[in-house]
Amino acid sequence: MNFDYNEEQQLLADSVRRYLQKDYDFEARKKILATPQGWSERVWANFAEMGLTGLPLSPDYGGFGGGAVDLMSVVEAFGEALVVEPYLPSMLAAAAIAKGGTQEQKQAILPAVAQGRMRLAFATGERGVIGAPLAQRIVLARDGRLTLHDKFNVAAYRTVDDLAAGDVAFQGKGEPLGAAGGVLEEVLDLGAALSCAEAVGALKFACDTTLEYLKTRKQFGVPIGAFQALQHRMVDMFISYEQARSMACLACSKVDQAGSAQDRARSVSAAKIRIADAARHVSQEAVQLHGGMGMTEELKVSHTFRRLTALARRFGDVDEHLERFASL
Amino acid sequence: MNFDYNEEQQLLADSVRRYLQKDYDFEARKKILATPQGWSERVWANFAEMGLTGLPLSPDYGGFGGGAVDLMSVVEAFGEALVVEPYLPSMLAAAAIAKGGTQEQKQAILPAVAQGRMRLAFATGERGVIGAPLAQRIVLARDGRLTLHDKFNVAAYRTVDDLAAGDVAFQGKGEPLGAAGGVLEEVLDLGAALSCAEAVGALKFACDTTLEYLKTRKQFGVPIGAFQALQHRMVDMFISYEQARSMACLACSKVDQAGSAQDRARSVSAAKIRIADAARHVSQEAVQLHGGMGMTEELKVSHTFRRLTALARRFGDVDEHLERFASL
Amino acid sequence: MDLNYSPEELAFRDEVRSWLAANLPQELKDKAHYSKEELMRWHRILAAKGWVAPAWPKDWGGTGWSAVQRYIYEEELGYAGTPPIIPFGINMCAPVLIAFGTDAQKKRFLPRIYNGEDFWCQGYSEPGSGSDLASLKTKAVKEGAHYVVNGQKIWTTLAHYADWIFCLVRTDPTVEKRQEGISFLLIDMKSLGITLRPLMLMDGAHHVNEVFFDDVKVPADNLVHKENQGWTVAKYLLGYERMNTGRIGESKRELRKLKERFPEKMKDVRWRDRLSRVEVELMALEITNLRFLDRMRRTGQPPGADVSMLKIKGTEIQQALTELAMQAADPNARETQALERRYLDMRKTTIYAGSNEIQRNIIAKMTLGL
Amino acid sequence: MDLNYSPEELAFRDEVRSWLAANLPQELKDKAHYSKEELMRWHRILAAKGWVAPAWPKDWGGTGWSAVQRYIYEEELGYAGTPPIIPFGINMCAPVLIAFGTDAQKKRFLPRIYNGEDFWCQGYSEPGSGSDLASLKTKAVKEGAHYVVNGQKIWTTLAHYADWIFCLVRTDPTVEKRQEGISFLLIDMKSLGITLRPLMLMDGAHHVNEVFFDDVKVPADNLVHKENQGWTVAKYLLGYERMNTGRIGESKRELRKLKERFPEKMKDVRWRDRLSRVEVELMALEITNLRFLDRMRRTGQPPGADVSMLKIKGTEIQQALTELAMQAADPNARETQALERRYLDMRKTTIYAGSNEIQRNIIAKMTLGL
Repeated sequence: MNFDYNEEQQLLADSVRRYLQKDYDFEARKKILATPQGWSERVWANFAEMGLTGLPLSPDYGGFGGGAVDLMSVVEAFGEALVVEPYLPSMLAAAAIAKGGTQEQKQAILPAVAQGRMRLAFATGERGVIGAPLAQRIVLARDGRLTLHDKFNVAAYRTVDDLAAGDVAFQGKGEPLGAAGGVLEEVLDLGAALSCAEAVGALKFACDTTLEYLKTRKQFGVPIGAFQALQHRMVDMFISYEQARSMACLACSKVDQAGSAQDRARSVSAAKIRIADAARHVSQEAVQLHGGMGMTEELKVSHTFRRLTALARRFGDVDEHLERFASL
Repeated sequence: MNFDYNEEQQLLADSVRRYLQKDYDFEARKKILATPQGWSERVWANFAEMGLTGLPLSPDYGGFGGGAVDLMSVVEAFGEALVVEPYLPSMLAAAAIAKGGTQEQKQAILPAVAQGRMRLAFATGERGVIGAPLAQRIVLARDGRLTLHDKFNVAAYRTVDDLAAGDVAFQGKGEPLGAAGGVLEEVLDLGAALSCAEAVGALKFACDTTLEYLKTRKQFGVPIGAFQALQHRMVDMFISYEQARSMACLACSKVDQAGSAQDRARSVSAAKIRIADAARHVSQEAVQLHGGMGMTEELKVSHTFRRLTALARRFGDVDEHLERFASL
Repeated sequence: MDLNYSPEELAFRDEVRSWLAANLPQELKDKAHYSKEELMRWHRILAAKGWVAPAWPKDWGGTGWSAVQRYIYEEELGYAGTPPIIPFGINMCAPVLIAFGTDAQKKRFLPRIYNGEDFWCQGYSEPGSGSDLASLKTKAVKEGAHYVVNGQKIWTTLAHYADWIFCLVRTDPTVEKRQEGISFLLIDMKSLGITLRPLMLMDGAHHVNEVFFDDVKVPADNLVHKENQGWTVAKYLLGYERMNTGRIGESKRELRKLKERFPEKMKDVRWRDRLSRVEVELMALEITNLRFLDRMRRTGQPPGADVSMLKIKGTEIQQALTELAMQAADPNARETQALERRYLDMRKTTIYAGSNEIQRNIIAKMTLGL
Repeated sequence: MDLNYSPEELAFRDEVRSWLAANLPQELKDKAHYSKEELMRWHRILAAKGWVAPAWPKDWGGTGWSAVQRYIYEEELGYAGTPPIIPFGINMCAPVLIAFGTDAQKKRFLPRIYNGEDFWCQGYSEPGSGSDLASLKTKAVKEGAHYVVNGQKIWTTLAHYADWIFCLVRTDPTVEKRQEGISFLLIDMKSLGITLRPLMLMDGAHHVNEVFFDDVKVPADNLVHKENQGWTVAKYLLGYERMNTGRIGESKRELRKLKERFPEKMKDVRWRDRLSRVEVELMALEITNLRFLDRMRRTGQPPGADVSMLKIKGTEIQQALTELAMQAADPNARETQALERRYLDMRKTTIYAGSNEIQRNIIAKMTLGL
């Protein structure tokens, strides 16, 4: 039993973090959002250079054969930095193709994805598909089946947390993926587990920045962190975050090596429940403890609030996962 | 619109409160509980002398024709003093007979109840009937019907909040009460509304005594009420109590003068929901803020904790009332 | 005890209700955001009816209603989905002028406020002084017949609509007790040296601003009350209209709209239970509010500090309702964004107008004696 | 990252589990209250196996297990429903003697603690000093070869079973820093001048006592560490065994029993959701606990102050489970009383052993730097 990333994971996480600190700080992110498309081709190219776009793919397609824990180290950092490039949907769609595609489909798509030349999106319906405006292919998970689409029209907009999304009109039925049962659930659980990891990064930032604010903001001649009521609330945020982190570790590691699909699903739903509750609790408290400043677009914490609000409901909201958890 | 008790109600409430302060303080109550039967004949006789046992009955039977608001002023004080004599069940049963009984039944029972010579209990089943060990008659509300019983055996015990209760073996079918529909619901709503009023008295004591403790208990050289985290929690208890009080007023006044049975039921369920939540919140916080002392039998607050715990579940727990509230 | 309105009160409610039904333009109903023109249009409709400032003395246009009538009126406005009455003029500046202003100030400003000719905003908070208002630093130095004002205000709601701003400024920086060097000034927003910077909130909307004062000349006539006694004015204003902060009418309307909009969610026990609990809390808050009004009637005393709970509970309910609306809607639907942004925007309610933490401090100290 | 136990750890767990299956007497299983005889019977079974004091140095009977093994062992005990190991001797007095005791003290007391010959209790809290332990007033005055002790302790768990009590006493009332005048004394409960008064808790049971000291003579040999340096001992003890305070095994067992006992409630979405959330919190707590153990292994450092969250969350979970049990049962059924009383009794867990408020203060100060 250990909770370390292995050496490769740690190197990867460190390099991602260094990159984000250098090239993706709050100001850089603001500039990306100010562009018409609202995401950066250059950043995507950098992801490819760092090997991120091939991370979950087999070396046969130019990837690194990474699992959920490998991806966790990346998307956790993305959550902290509030990356707006829709990396996760592209990786999920790629994982679906890798698990359920034909040899031709894989050859046609996965190397291009790994190299960053092609982007994918992952849809569970026609509405609000994250990443659709920049995707060349979309994997659609609907009615218990996965299909691959290359013909579609997208009416683009941005989600509340500033991701490029769109309503998609699919043309034709697409190519079926994954004759073998269980692929759909596997991919959805992977997505849910990674959304937990992303939330953990955002929770970490929300806690860190609120703690910093409590230490520096002065009122009545003392830092507001001297007020015990706020101290105790900060402690509860911190505990919420630690509990959420534990569940994200569980979910990702079960996706990689669960004894059974049921074991995996149960852990993932448990994680989604805990993390949705933490996202709500920590984001609301972070803004409240920041006072008016927390409400402004000028502070990153308000953007983290938006991301956490959205993440709490992606891949199933807390009620859906409570239902599934109890049924398993 | 007004929230005052009228003059008669105020006089009654004052005299009940004076009596309890004088003859029913925590020590006196302890002595009553130390007796084998666990309640006091003398106290019951005093209730009769003050007119309480006839309060909801018509003057035809020696009563005062009081409604739920009149009873509220009494049972609220009982809740504050943690009276253990099962007054409310006896009054409920009397109300059931008054509303649904034949002339003979009323004549045979109600004057005796008003004079304090007869005690009743009110049962919704055979188990845990409060007041059964001291009742000469029991009104049973079951399967949508009310029946009056004078033959039964009682296996007595005490509830968690020290009321005389018992498992009852009814002999025979009893006499039917209340051919007219709606009597059963009316009586149950009266009981639920009055249990809210009793809880409000107990909540008031829990808040008052905790506030007092915060002001007097010293740690680290200051009263613990100087600690802001505890201040804010005390404020939340106080707000909970005020909101609960508002709902008890609503429930009792709707029982007296609702536009419709549905309006009454909806208000009563709303009150039960709010008051069950307040009972849980305030009782738990009161003990926690008292620290170890709150856990001992020696402080009244621990008994108030038990009463509130029990009241939260009498006449339907919060989940049942959420269900009913939404259905109306 | 009688929780029903009297026949007179019911008649009054019906009067308000039917007047609103007849006079609230459909296109002004129930919008998330109102333009200045829309706000002023509604203001003038109410002014023409004589209902725009019920709490003012009758001489200046007040209605002479009882506290319960005012409560009913405000609840009906909220429940009807009218545009808000922006409080800075009607409910804040005007009461101050009525209590502390000179005759000239009253005559100059009150009618224009009443008729919606001047739009006011409030210059209290500064970057360094949020909850700790008395630490404010914006300076006003008397030079001849003028004050020269330098400094910065923040969170100035609708300053970009405003013709005038009332400000707390520091006129004596030397006093030991910080409260004693503060004055209350009325400043024309068209004055030279005033610049605005919009502060975009996280719902992406422009509600609030930073206001910068750079050698702004303000006629000394615009001082309200005495120099260095602005804190007295501020305290008066804080105490004034602490009642009816629960926004009960608005929340009732939100609740009704939620049930209408998401009938299928009413079959989802989880969501429905959360909604029921908010509805119960709102029922309780309404009665608590009425109990406080009843206490004022009985005792003849102004509201106590415990009415701060109306603000605490009222804002918690507002937030809960917008959160429930968001939870009820499809997270993937574009239209849900409006609900999400409303949820974001409502987070401010527990922060502004004295954060709920400050309200708890007030109850702890003033009501509970802690 | 690998959240599974290693094959060796799994084998160890199986060994513990099957030994417990074979050696835990059915009649000792899963009782709400245990008599002294029952407690000691189980203590001696573990002692005979060599497992009663895993954390002690091997020389004195420790097992040499890793932190993870100890966690597994404790979880298995909890999950099996064994009687508790009363901590005052094994986990409190003994570690103190091992760290601070003289050779004579170790030889005299440790084997008797190990074998369950002496039952210990803890004399820390006093009526005036709850969270503020350093304000304690019980006095010990040196007279020749004895200390003469006067004063009062409170909340003394199982003092009515105890042969010995370890006490913090004030040996120097003159020092400015209150912590510097405190000593750590071992006192024979059969000494003249000791009287007990039971403190009945609200579940109606006798767990705790007041202990009065009236000119109690204590041999000076029973001083542990130096005079006036008892605070050092107390701090060591507070830091010792802060891990594994989550009672995760016990709570897992409670949870399983709840599901088994109330299968029909598992169809009630309201109750089941509450239960699910507690189960999730417990899953998270277990992993958090293991993460802390892993950190200790990686860094070689003792646990940080953040492990206080194990106590906070663990006790909240214990309370929630007993509350759910009560809610699941018929409020009118006599048998429900056992569940109600257990709910009452569990309220103490967030108060004792450093209230959860104190734990939050610790995290705020030590971990967060507030």
